[in-house]
Amino acid sequence: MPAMTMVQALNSAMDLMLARDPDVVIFGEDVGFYGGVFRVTEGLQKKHGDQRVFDAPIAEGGMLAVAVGMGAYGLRPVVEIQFADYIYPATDQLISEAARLRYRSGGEFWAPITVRAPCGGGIFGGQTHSQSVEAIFTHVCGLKTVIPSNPYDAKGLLISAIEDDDPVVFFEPKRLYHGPFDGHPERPAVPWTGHRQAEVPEGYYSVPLGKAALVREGAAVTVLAYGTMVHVALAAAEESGTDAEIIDLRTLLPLDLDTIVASVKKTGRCVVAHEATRTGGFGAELAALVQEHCFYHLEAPVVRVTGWDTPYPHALEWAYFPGPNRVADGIRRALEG
Amino acid sequence: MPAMTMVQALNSAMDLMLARDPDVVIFGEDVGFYGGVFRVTEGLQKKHGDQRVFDAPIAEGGMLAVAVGMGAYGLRPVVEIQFADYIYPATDQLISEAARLRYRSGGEFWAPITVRAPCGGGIFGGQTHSQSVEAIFTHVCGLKTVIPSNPYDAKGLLISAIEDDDPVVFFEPKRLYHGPFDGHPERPAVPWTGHRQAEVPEGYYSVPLGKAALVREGAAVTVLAYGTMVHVALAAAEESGTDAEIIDLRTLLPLDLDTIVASVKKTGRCVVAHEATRTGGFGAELAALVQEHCFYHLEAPVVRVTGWDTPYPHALEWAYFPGPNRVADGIRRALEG
Amino acid sequence: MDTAIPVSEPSPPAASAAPDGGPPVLKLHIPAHHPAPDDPPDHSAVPRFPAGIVERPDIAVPAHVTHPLADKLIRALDDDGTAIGGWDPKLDPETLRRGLRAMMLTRAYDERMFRQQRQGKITFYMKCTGEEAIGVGQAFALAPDDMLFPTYRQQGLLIARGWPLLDMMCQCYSNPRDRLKGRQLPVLYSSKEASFFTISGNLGTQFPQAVGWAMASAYKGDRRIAAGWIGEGSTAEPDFHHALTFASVYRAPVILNVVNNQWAISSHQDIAGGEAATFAARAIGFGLACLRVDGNDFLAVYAATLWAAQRARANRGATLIELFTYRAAPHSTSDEPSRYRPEDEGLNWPYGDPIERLSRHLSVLGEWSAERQAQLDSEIVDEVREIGREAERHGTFDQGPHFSARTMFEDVFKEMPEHLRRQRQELGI
Amino acid sequence: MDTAIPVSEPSPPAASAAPDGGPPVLKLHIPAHHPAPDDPPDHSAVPRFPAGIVERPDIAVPAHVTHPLADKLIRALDDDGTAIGGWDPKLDPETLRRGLRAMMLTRAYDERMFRQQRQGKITFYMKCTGEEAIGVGQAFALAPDDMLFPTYRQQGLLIARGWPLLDMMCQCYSNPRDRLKGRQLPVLYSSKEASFFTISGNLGTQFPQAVGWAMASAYKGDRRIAAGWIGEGSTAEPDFHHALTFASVYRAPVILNVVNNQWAISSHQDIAGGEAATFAARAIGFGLACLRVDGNDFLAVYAATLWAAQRARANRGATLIELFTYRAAPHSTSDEPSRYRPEDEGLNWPYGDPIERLSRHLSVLGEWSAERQAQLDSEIVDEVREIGREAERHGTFDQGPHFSARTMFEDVFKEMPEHLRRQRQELGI
Ligand SMILES: Cc1ncc(C[n+]2csc(CCOP(=O)(O)OP(=O)(O)O)c2C)c(N)n1
Ligand SMILES: Cc1ncc(C[n+]2csc(CCOP(=O)(O)OP(=O)(O)O)c2C)c(N)n1
Ligand SMILES: [Mg+2]
Ligand SMILES: [Mg+2]
Repeated sequence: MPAMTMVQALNSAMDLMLARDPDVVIFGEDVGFYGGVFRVTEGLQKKHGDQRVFDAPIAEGGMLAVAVGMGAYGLRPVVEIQFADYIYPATDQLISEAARLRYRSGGEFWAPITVRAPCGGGIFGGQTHSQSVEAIFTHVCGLKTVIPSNPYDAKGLLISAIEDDDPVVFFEPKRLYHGPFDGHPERPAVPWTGHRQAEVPEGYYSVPLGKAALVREGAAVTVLAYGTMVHVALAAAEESGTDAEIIDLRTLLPLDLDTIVASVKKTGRCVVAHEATRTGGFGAELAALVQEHCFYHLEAPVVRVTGWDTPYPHALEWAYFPGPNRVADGIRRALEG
Repeated sequence: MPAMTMVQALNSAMDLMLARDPDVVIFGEDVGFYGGVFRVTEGLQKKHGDQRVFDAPIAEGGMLAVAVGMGAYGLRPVVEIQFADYIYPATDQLISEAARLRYRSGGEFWAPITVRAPCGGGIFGGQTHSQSVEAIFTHVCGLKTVIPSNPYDAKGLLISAIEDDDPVVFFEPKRLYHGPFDGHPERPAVPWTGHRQAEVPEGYYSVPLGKAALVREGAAVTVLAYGTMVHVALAAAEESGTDAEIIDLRTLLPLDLDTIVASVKKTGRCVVAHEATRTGGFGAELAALVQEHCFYHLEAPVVRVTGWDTPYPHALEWAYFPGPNRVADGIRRALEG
Repeated sequence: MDTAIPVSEPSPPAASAAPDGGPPVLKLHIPAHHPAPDDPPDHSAVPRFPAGIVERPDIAVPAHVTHPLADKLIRALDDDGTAIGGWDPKLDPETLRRGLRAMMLTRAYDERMFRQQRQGKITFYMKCTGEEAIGVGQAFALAPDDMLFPTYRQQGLLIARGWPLLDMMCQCYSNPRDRLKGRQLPVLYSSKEASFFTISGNLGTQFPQAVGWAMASAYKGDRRIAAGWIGEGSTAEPDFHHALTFASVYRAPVILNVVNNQWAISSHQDIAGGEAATFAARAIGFGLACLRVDGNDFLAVYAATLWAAQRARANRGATLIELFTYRAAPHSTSDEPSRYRPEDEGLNWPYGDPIERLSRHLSVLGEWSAERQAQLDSEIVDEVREIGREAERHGTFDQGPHFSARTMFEDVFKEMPEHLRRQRQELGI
Repeated sequence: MDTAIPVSEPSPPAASAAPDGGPPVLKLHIPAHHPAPDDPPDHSAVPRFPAGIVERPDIAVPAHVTHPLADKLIRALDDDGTAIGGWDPKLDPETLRRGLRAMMLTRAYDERMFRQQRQGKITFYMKCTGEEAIGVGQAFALAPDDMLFPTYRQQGLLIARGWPLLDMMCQCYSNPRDRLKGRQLPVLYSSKEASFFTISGNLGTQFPQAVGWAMASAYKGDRRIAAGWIGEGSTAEPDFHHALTFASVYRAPVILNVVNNQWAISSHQDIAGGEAATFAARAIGFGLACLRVDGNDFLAVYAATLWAAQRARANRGATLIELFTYRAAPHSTSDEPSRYRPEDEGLNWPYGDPIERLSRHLSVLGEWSAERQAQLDSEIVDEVREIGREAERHGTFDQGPHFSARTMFEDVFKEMPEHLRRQRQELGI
């Protein structure tokens, strides 16, 4: 099985879906001839033609609007937002329209749109190329939200997202595009080659939406993470020598609550880790759910390890990023109670 | 002291601020000659002139953008968004600009904007005139979020918001504009007259941002609420005969955590109530904080009583609205554990 | 040799100096609100365009040929009810009578439902009084499977397509025959069968969606085109800009209609930018074709729409049509126009009433009479009353019945996820 | 008598029929990407406008008088370096030399900082090569306290206003002398002192903010105007629409500049809607004045900006200026233009290089010489190198030092709220 980077895996998912389904079209800023600023759509226009993969004007809201219309027609548009930080102009069409069509039309109209957007920090992108904005969308009923952490999942989840008949917001941790990242910027960058989850079938397969993955078994504490933070959590567990169970949520909504609850009931302790700002982040929902469902099993408060409630500052990237030390510290606090 | 409705109290706050500070300007859809669809700016254009209070094009994003520019100049714009449901087109200017100016400019530029918007259900507004969208903004660093529950607070908080040098999102529960609402739609509507908190001084005063109000003392359980839900919580406590302590948060960000923690440490139980959809709502943050800060005092999980994770359906308004029965049920669950 | 050129000092006068002896300080322009409720109605700022003088270009002309039309007004029916000029679509009398009937039905429907709100049987209503020629005339000019992306003020489209009034009424009552399951405010209809997109409560959003649908149709090599509507007030929203941009870039087969009914609730069209240019002129900067039409002239509306439809179907791209009309009704049942405009402003609209004008035209043609008009009047009143009673038998908003609360959790997603199932349980149903 | 007119059946042909024997099915138009990297550069689609032929209207004319200029190109400097026509601002040689110097300084600064990125000393950089006449020429035509709302490609504005290169460099290094405390990506400068608004990473947002600032200035009866810049690609964003709408409605004293440098990263201006109309033409639909200018012609840029500034200051409203130029540099240090356009496309730009053209003009005037040019060249290289070394002594991005992590929590709000204080504690500082 070939080793693929996350970029290649995502590219492969779109390539396959373009080939399988003539209703799939892909557009976004620079995705056509150039293949996207992160090269995720590289070669797709050349192979499938510019009627299927094309550049869009710089208007995230316009792209989403047009995608809603296309979806109502019967197409399956896949829209790339160049950075998650630039999704705000599209919020109205996403929240008021894509997410509500089916409900408000009594089930007559819907928009099977996939919105892809690179998210997260770790590349010195400064405050407008580093944001993690998932919590804005998990609050919206009618949207599904997905964040993969590795090439295998990325491809399988993206295929599921494109095939899904509901709108899906698909965030891609850009720091993982070319290799896993354990949160140690001082160490040399590691490629995906050799990583178990970089073995990606060339053909069609899917990873279901709404199912978490247990990425590390453990008995002492449960760590809930997604995207880049899965790797950071693994490093934190290893480095602190903790018997932590780590769950990669993969899909935030619908959430795999059963897997979470089973784990926390077992360990009695829970740490939630994400890059986004803390207040009102998805970690708040996770903490709320865990205490709702596992209260009598919890031996300590659920700990949140997150980005700070500040913009992502360019030169202070690593003071902002919730790296392995901070996660380990969170684990320690969860263990001590 | 005259009894004022919430509409009158808000109007009085703006009238006073227009008179006190020549840098205050007010604009929004229909706010000028007409005085706003809820009549909150009634008479202000006539009194202060159309240079100070004027109609704006139907472009919530444009209004916010222009307000940011005005703020950078040195004005204090007060912008009315006709319904909170229509704030989405303004999210980019609010989140990426108003909220970040001070930070990204190293403190050189800022935008002392107040964004007013009627929020919440209870008037059969259907899914696009009933939303409570506060959680999208409490997740954004750099914004303050306020929701008053009565005329006295409304005036005092709005004055504070206008005077504040940071951008403030000020949500006005439209169901409370003309009277308190205990969540019993079957009972006759009650006016503000006679309500203690409808006694509003005609002159200048302010209610500080970031301070909660204890609206009912109790020992058995703490109910955290804001806006309309304060009244519903009061009704629920009375009707269920529970010794509930009820806190009106008033400002969601910055949050008065001390008051919350003190109360929950005393009661050992906590219910959070809001109208917004549950997942990722501000109740998640409250539940997360309460369990973080009061874990060893909690005798039962923090219970969330909220709007469902669906759009607000026109004809099923009262099945959607978290009324006194549901709050009482939440209290009961918190008491039973 | 001196190249040490200082950079810092710019040459023009400092800002504080007045140029050319002009006014010394800046002033903010706020468009005047006029006339006020107590003033006499004043339409003196509305130019009077005679009928029949605007030439009808071939549908194949480059877009810029249409740009001068942005400052004119296409009219086919003159004030006496005679059709003149190149924009007379020369419809047969049968079609004209069908048009008249659909417009009258629309008005009668509106009147009944407005009253139903006043009687507390529905929560809300919006009339399109004075604008009936738009919905009806445009529906007549489009193919029945062309896709419509309307606002809340084009009920005429549905009625002209023969969509049952019963169905529309039941939506307004949110009763168990409401196909939208009581989820939407009255008038926010949806009908896939009638190729009528689900109306949004959020202004403007449908406009670029129409462009996306049209792009999809073109992508599939289909023959159906799309049409979108937007109020002049809502052209200030980003969606308007997106629609024009994407329609221009991808030459989408779409008709983009701006209904300029002079008012956006209490704000005059000046506040939307109508003071400095027409809304049709917005097309120019995008190289789109544009037409500006007397929206109260059934013939002109029909002809302009047909022109744009043929152009779109011939792969010649989008047309922006400004339909110039007057909102004779209050904005909605929640509105109080007496607070912001003279009560009789509508009666004095220089372009008359669309129903009266078409009726007069039929009379001029010798195809209509006072008796036939009277008979049609009463026929329509009866029809609306009868259907109305039937609809009420299915339930009214105040009396019910309504959909069960169970249904509230359906259709959020295609399949109900676990957390919604749990919430449904929590509601105890 | 028969008035039972059926409503349901519309008259035009069903959608599936082709009108007028035209093409039978719809097609989606995707603007071609041309020329590809391997093709020879091809500017044949760029019309060649001679210099000196566009008339200069009085600043007091109604906006529509300027609308024909949307399809022309204002040029003052001809290919030989001679200034001709009504748009020659007749600047004295001293000012021209100052302009030349500022443009050269901008280019030299860009080159150094681009290299610094390649050397790993900064994380990111964006050059404005080929567009220097815009920043510099426009700054010269504005008063020093007029407020600027720029994008990331108008560093020339700051340099022309004499803002210290040292300060700009320290921002790029995110070192302790960075006035933005290391919070922003390189080139996103901010200087209240220089009336230069904090540059946003989000495209377009500044454009309507400029209008708001101008409205405030007008509201206060001030004399300062505002100017905003936007790339042609970013005109597709809502902000562009908002800027034009609000500027039109409130007649804001603002200059709205669209820098059309042909590219938005890898997307040609066609993708932004430049295929069907010019960007200057966007003004027409809003009744704003417009000018379209050779952006590589210092004299024309200066003259057009001065015209718009005088007009704005005289309370005659906003002007949209399209500055037609070519992005000679890669989009940024992250970009690989060799993947999407011929490498020598820029060298073949029909309107030449702005620095060479101004230098030639000075020579034609007898006010410049090869020696003076050479001397200025080396002077500037020295200056930039020297300041560069000083800046590096304050710290580079890779080597530090940087602001302390404590400062991360400051300036989120005016006063630090409790939760941020707690988070700072949690970080242990
Ligand atoms: C995004 C958004 N903003 C505000 C509103 C509130 N609103 C409803 S109708 C209306 C006026 C619309 O005027 P216009 O576009 O001219 O349409 P008309 O009502 O005249 O048909 C407003 C402001 C809304 N529904 N959506
Ligand atoms: C809202 C938003 N969307 C996308 C981007 C990513 N982006 C940065 S620059 C750029 C191209 C801008 O092109 P143009 O406006 O023509 O300006 P130029 O770079 O040519 O000066 C893009 C798409 C962004 N910064 N902000
Ligand atoms: Mg209108
Ligand atoms: Mg560009």
